[in-house]
Amino acid sequence: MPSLLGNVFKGWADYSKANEDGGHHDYEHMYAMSIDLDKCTGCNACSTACYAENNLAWVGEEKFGARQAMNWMRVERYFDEPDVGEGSPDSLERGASFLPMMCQHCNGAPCEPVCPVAATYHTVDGLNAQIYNRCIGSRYCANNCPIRVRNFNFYDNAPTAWPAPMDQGLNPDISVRSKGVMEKCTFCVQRIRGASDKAKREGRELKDGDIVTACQQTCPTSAIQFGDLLDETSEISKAWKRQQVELGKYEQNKENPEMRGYRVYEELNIDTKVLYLERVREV
Amino acid sequence: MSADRPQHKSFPWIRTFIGTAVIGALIVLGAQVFEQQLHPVAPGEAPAPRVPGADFPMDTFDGKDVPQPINYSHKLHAGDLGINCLYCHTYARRSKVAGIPPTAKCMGCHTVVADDKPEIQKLTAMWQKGESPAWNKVNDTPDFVHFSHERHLQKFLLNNEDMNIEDAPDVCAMCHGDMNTVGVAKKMKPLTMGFCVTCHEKNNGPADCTRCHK
Amino acid sequence: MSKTKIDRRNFLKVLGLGTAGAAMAGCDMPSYVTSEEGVEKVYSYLAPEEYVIPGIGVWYASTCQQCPQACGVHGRVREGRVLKLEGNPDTATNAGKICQMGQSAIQAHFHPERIQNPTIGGKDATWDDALALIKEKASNASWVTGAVSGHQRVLMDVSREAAGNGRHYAIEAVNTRAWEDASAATLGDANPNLHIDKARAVLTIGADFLGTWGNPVQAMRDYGNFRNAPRGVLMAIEPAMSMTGANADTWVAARPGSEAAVVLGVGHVLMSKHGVSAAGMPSAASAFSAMNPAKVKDLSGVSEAQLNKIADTLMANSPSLVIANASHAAAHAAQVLNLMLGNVGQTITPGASLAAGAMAPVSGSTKDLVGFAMDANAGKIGAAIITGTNPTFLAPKGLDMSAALSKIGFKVAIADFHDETTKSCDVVLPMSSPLESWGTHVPANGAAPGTVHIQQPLMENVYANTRGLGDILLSVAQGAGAEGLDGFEDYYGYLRTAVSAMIGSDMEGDWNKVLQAGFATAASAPTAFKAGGDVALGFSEPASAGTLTLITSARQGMFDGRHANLPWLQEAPDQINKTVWDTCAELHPATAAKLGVKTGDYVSINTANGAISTRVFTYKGIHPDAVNVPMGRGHTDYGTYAENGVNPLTIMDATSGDRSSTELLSSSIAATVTPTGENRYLVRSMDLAEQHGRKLVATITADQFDRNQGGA
Amino acid sequence: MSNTKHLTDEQAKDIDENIAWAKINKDVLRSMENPRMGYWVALAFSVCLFGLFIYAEIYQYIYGMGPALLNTSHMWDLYISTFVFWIGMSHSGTLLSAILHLCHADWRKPIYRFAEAMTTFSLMTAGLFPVIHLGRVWNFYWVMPYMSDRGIWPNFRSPLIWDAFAITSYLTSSVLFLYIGMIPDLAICRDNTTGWRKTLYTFLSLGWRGDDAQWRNFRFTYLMIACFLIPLAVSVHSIVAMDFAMAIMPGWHVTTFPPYFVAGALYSGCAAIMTLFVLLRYFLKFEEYMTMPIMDKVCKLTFVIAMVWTYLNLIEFASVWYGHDIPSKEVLMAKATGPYSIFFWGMMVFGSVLPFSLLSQTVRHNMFAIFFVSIFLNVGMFLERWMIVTPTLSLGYHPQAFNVMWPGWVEWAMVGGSFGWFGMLFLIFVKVFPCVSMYEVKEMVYHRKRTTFADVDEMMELHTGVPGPAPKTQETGGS
Repeated sequence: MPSLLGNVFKGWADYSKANEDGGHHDYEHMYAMSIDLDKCTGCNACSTACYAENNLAWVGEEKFGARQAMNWMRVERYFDEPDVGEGSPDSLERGASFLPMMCQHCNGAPCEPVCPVAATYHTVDGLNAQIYNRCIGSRYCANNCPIRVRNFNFYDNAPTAWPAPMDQGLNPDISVRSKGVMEKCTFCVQRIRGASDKAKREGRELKDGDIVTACQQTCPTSAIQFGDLLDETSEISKAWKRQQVELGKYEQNKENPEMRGYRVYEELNIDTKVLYLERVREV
Repeated sequence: MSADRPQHKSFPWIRTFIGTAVIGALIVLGAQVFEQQLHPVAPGEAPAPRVPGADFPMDTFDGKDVPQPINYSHKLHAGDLGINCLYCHTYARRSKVAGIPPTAKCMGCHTVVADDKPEIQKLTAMWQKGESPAWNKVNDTPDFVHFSHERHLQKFLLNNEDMNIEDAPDVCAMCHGDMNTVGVAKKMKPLTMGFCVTCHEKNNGPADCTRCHK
Repeated sequence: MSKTKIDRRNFLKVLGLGTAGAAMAGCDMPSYVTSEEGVEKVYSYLAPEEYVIPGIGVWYASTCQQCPQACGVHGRVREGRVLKLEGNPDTATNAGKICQMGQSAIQAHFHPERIQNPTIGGKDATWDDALALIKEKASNASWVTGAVSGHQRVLMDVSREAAGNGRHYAIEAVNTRAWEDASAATLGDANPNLHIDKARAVLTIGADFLGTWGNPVQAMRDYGNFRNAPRGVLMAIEPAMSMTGANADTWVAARPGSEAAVVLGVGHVLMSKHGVSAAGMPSAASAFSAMNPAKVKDLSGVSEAQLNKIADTLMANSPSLVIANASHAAAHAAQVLNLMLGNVGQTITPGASLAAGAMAPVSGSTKDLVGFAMDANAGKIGAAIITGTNPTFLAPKGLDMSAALSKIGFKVAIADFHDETTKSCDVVLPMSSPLESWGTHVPANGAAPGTVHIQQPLMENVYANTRGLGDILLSVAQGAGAEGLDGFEDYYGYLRTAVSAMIGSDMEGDWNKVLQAGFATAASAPTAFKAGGDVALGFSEPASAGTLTLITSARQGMFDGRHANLPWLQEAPDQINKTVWDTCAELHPATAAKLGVKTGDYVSINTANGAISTRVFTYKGIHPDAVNVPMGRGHTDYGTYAENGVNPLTIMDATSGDRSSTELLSSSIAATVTPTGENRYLVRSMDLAEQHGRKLVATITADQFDRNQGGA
Repeated sequence: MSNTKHLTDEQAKDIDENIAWAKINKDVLRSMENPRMGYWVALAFSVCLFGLFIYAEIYQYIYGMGPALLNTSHMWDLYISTFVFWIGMSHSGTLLSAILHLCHADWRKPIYRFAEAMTTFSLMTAGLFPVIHLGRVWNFYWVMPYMSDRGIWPNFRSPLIWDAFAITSYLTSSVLFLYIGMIPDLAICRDNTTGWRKTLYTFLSLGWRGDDAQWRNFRFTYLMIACFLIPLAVSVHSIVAMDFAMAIMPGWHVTTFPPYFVAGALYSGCAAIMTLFVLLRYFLKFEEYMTMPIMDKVCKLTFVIAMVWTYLNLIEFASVWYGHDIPSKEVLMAKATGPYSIFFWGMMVFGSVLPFSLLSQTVRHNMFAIFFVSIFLNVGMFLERWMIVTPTLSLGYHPQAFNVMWPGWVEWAMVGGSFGWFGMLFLIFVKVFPCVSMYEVKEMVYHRKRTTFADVDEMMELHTGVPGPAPKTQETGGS
């Protein structure tokens, strides 16, 4: 069948194009995030909003204890400050540090080259996409993720997580992942899709603020920002510029080292797209 | 080895390599056959749609007859009476789902038109009771697929200066076949990923997985 | 056609209830199965409004009922199902944000364990029988509720009056009562508006305003601005670290019960070191001067250096704000400090109150819990209608709540879930979820003047035989023969009329505007602070050093236990100790070492009121003399999801001291902790608390921050 | 042979050159007949183990990967380590038959056949694991590049894809190698058996007559596949090593992994050969072919490879220790001191210290001792693979994800079952196919003899008992 053979050659062409130097170069958008750790109170609202928006299954105490939880966004709590050493010996005089951690959508994502079936790859929107129904569950990507933000469906969680009529509350814009599939934060790709459809309906380009991720929307202190880095006028690209943090670097040489912006595991050259702003402390 | 050996033609080890090649070919072909069973695509005889600037796969699909609570005939309404698709499936141009027309729309005509037909009386009874018929879905995409009727209509119909709204049936026919010819709705196109991908390639649709997979 | 008149419910007619069920098939189903013809069903609308389009979500405004704060929300409704809640950007209380408890309202709404039918004596009954029985027996009924406001409160009051003036007990374990009393005593306004964002320095004494105190969503929004440059300084004094303490720049551990002394000590330093005058407040001044740092030290373990640091910061950053909820004494002292520091009028401004006082919020307290238990035990209560609270779960053993309830002749519960209290009730009326019913709410904290939040149903009843709280109240009130309620066939009609009267228009358009906005603005009565504000400041003697004291803290999520049946919140880790699905006892490592226990070991905590056994979590964010057990878990009859954990409230003490000053949240009781020898992994989302040298949460100093205007 | 002086003359010889060819045929054919009770017991045990494997796989198919207690940090555990273990074991056959064949080390001849069988079967075992460890095992064929109307392809950058190709090609060629090397012996079996065996061997021996031309083509093919197989074997295990080396995880991202893995593979392969050597020698009564001196050579070979492996191991530690990669250093320290330290030290003792016992003459000539030594060497090599996979996953980079995990019953069942599967295949093999190469042993005997007997005719008479001129062909295969 000619269409078949056509696909074969086209497939090869697309493949080699998409993989020259390991990824796209014709990005249409570059969605990125910034999180102000000085404003984050660790209240978990983002995490729960993610559960509600993305059909995340709750797993119960036993499986959670076996570290098989499905939280795409987790708020990590640390009691130490490495750059000033431990706090006072017997009391946490500086309180705790909270760190919302989700998929960083690295431009140099270690998970992408190792997926045997290309179920995870970089889209032209700069997202690190995960195609659930292409995934065969080799879990190589999760092994290769330094931040461990990829969640694998170790069980068929749906029946226990959404007993009727709870399934009526599922978000129809996201498929419910079944067992054996890897899943992770998508920067609320369904909201991105919806916003761009809406923009097309109104015959205009996407503008800053059209896309609001669930965590950003609900964050009570507005610590989370989201936007398109390729759009010079967007808040997020201004923020990145102000913080003098650039993509594609494994080491930022800032003119003003006192700017708070930094990215986690920069030294691994994974080129994460979530900008964290340092926590501020009185001395 | 001495020189006075007689020469020999037979190279039995060649067989082994031919064998390997054959096995490999069998694997590929077998996988293909399996794939074909997953996505039955019959060679198409469907009429080419009169959609300027659209080139679409000719594959057809011989869907089975799906019983419906009310034997609604597309042939009668769309074909003979020439009612525009978008008159009833009005959501298609505004939403990703085309949707079933609300009963009120049917009653708009059928309070007076053909209200003696048993099927219509069935409908009227439901309308009186305030319940809606439970239609069986005919053209269904899997739950992990994001398909927007709105976007496709915009591309091929609404934003296509060569088309006006009367040509809607030609656009719909690209994926639903010529509904003017069938009675109760049937699936007339495979609607498999291959079907979508082929059309996307021919019409420069997005090739990005996340655009269609959710 | 009249039969199919399109009312508000009909256009929510579901398109394809099967859709979500099909979504359950998920991505595993090979496409050739789920795309087969005739497998799924599609239901068409009857006659929808033109703006209802399948596949496109419509946002409706309503009000969140997950905690008493009544934040405004927008609910995304698609195909007749509400899928997601988000904050209403137009409400002053929460300005587009909601907390995780609000997010979980969806799960409570679709919960499989909700009550579906009225029961009389545990057996299913019809609404008519149940209401008739109430009409017959519930004369002179007392109302036992949580915090209520708006027209629900109005209906409760009129039915109480009509039925012979039963008492109204408003029970909330997590409340701001101490602060309200102090504010009323010193400023003459129980609910002043606090402007954290305007303050340069905030000192909180046991008031977890980022977690559960007041309206945390609003406080967190203000906190976000508070942290912008010039950056405000947050200081916290509390026995065990709360969410607020975790975010504080200076966190000071005080011995449980000694917080008042610390506040007095701060006042002492302010007066002696910084010469802040307590002019016109002689009694307060004397209390301050009496509390010298040495005394503070041996009462609370807070050193003079720490007191000085706090006082210096308060002086250096003005205006400041001192908030206290640790005890009435502490709250009074804190308000006096605000007066002395000149914060009143700058960071504390008069709160708004409705002209229609009948709708004003009734804030709950433990005082009413104690009162209810005592009155019931004394046989003063003939009949009780209980809704929105769970006294059996909240009451310490000392109050003997089960006996108290058994002494009440006739008990009605209006509830959406079976809990410990409904179990002992004669009649249980199934309440539909807040997302299915009408209502009005007046936020107690931080609302714009005259704001009344409208709660409108976002979808059809999930369980057909449930009724909205308002509808039930209306029927009860009508049954009780209250005047002026005839002619209203349902609460919607009543509310429509009432709100129209409130906004002075019954035009359909105005009503729709109100519904779209999510709140109506009624006439408000301006309030002003009274002058003076001198009060006698006392303090309670804490337990002596070295003796363990049990305290219990409320954390956002489990709150006071009402959310223990929501898996999302059970699985959302506790903000501080990061445990999920279970209770743990927080101990200081030094104390734990003394007891010979480590994280994960079971200990039995014994107080005068009994014993509980739970696992230990050790960290340094707690006073060595304190053992803190977060409240909320340990239900016995609250569904399958709420079985884990233990309930520390049972062994707390709400009656010691004078009842006006003891709130469960801030009470403490001497306890002995003994290891039981068992050990099991304490399930948490984080086992470690160190960053192992990775640059995860980097820090920068405040002066660097301010120098660079805070960056983003 | 430096140590000949310790041996009697009989022992000093790799094989007794006075064995009559007929006796060789007789012995080997005898080994294929009349299985004793012990055989059936062993076979039944293996089948039961394999049944356990099947049960575990079905269970996992139904309930997902959860019961294996894998978790967010430990996405691979015993599955992949066992996979590496079996891949490694598969290198022995290639070593003995291909490499030694090219080196003209003829002492390999009596023992290479079962080594090759071991290669094939351990590959067939190893191939199971990448498949069963998939979350959606029913889609495993998606890793194969086949044409479909979707026009989607596997990700050729992924080492797992390379694995798929490498393993399949290696399996194919080693099966060919085993089979082609067996053809002359199959002809012998054909001529000496009846019934179904006769049919089978007739079919398999491809009409082997043992004539001159066949022998030459046979030699050429055999030699060529041998040359073809060696780079393949090396590449296969290098690719398996790249599954780890291509990842960025500390303790995996190691440059020396490919040679390290190859050395480890040869090592475990030799250890496995020693084990099976002893078993076959006694259970199939091959004392005269699998002799003490051959075992002596195998032991020495094993010792050398063990030293190479130890060296590579130590330089890996050194490069981490003197490097600046803190997480890698943490992983190394955790291996030595953490919860898995007992297994780590077990690996070091069994893998690096125990081989020194092979230096002792007494051990090398005590089959009983050798048997247990080889068992422990194998255990050490299994632990090595586990210690490569699991400690890294238990630490990694992110502190929140640090956790220690012990495999669930499903995983253990799979591991145990894989041994059952291997044992089953091997037991069936030894009774259906000659596990000592008859014709090559004859060659060996002949060459040895030839070094002592001047006159070929006399030798021929001695062997065949037929006086007169020797046959034209020097190498007389077949019956």
